[in-house]
Amino acid sequence: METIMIILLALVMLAAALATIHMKNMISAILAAGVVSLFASVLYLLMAAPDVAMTEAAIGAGLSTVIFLLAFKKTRDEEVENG
Amino acid sequence: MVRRAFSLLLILALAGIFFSILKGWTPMTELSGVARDYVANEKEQLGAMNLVTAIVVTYRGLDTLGEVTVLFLAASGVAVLLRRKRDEAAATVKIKRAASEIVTTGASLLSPFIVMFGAYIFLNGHLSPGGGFQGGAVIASAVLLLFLAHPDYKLKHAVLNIIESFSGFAYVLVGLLGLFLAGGFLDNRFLPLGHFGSLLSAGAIPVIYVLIGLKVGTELATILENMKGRAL
Amino acid sequence: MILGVALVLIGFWGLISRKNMIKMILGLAIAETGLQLIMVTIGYIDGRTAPILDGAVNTLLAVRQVVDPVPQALVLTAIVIGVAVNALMLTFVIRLYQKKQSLNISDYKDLKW
Amino acid sequence: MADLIIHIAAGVALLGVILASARLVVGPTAPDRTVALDTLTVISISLIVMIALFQGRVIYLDVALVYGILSFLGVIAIARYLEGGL
Amino acid sequence: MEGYRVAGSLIALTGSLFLFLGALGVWRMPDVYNRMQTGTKSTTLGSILTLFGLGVYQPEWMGQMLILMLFIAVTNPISSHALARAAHHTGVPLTQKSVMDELEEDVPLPTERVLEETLSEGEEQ
Repeated sequence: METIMIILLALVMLAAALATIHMKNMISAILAAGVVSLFASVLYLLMAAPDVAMTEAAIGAGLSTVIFLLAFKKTRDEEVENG
Repeated sequence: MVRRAFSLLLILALAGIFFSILKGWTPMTELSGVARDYVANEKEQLGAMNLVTAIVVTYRGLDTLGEVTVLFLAASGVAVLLRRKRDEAAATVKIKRAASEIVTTGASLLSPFIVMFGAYIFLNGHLSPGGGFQGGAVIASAVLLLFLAHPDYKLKHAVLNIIESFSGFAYVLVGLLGLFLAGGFLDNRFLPLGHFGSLLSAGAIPVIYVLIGLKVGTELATILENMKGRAL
Repeated sequence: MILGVALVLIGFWGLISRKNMIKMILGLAIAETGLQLIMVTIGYIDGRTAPILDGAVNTLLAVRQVVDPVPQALVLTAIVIGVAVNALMLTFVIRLYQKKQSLNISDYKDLKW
Repeated sequence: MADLIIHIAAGVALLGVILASARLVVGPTAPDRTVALDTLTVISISLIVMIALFQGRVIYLDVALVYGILSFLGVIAIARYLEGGL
Repeated sequence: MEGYRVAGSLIALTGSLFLFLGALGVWRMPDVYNRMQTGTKSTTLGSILTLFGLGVYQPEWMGQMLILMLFIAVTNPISSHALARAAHHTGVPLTQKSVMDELEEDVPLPTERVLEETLSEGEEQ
């Protein structure tokens, strides 16, 4: 069961990573990066590393996504301001 | 076109290097020497249940000190680079759409719980998975939730600065205490080890981790606030 | 292990082949995740459990029951640093954008400005 | 018997992961993908609890707790960005 | 003892079936709002059932499971509500089959920029 889980999660992670690189829409790309980090966390747990999994969950799930979004939003705002 | 081919070539070369490394790799079946020593003697030496915590805080304490320094430098770099003059900031006030009532209510309901949970995580760092970094990130997430619900929310900078400076200073102070009263820098044995597995055990490890947690939490919150920009 | 390598490769490919700077940083973040995964995999030993000595692990037999805790401790700090460094890079991107109103890396060819 | 049923349950949840991530990759608009992300986080909380059960460690549940508390932050952030309030 | 275990695992199986159905709905439904419907309600029920079943299976874990269930029950509606509001605000179209749109006059006209950015895949480069 766990082997199947590892292989499947790995495939989903690879798909999400490729999607991150290929997507034209920036929000979707940021979202897909969030999914990569989410499954990385589950994989860490399967690799018997709960501390690392917890760090990845706390940082990858919320903070990192939001930091990227904020940076993207800032560049967008400037663009609107300056025509 | 040339650029694309070149980058593809570079990636292929990198893949080749990785493949040659991977070919000779066999999964470990035994712990390496250092790790075996840590695992076997940790209970008598430090008395923390979580081995990762023991390594992060004590055996590899200097790495953690450097890590906190890097974090501090990054936070101050963000603050310096995104600083704006006051008139410029006043000129760029934008109307932001207010969050709906459900989100604001939920945020004010949940954020105390999230802060409490973060405190639980770094207080139990030596017993269960978790510790200063995770707890700090969780606390920063509570701040983030408040930002999301109230776009104009302002942090109290004076309090944040005091907490950050105090925890950084106290962290180094605890390390020096370890140097003078026990075996070396960041040694946790100047406090009694206590009963293995209880909350007040493992010497100074909980103290150090609480300080790290406060510092990481305030720094991540500062980064978030600077990236958000001042709304008014 | 293979997954980690693949992630690193995808991340670097994104870093090199994209022109949008935020996309490049996303690629770097993915490469980071891949490297951390490789490090955790190096410490993993098949059939063993997490290095926390509670009721499920006999303290005396711990040497033969737990995985290697050292790489995990290193990865722990690496993740936190990674986020801080990403934030710093994004800040640079924002500043550059304020100068030139462009996210395209090819527009930044000056040696000095 | 009981163990077998729980393994089957984990397999069913994994099938759900496949479907939701397909929507994540295909989904025509950003809100679609966000819905898929939301579904994926909830499913992965269940997966984490099942992993904790398979490996017999109580401490893994703490990770699930962190997920349960924080997983909705990313979704709310994207939603607030989309409605122009971030 | 064995009876409890079988009962708990059966409850967990039901829950994961609901999870699977939720994901199936996310894949099959015609527009964002319907997807949100299955993606939130069904998975909330499914995960609560799964956690409850595993709590019955392993009675000493019940406390943590209850806390987890509470958090899922509180946070999931908030996020889906925020998401639905955002989707409607940015003007994601409803499917052709929908009968009514009660929020219709409620929506301020979305700015061109946000709409184009959300709906289009062609941007940058």
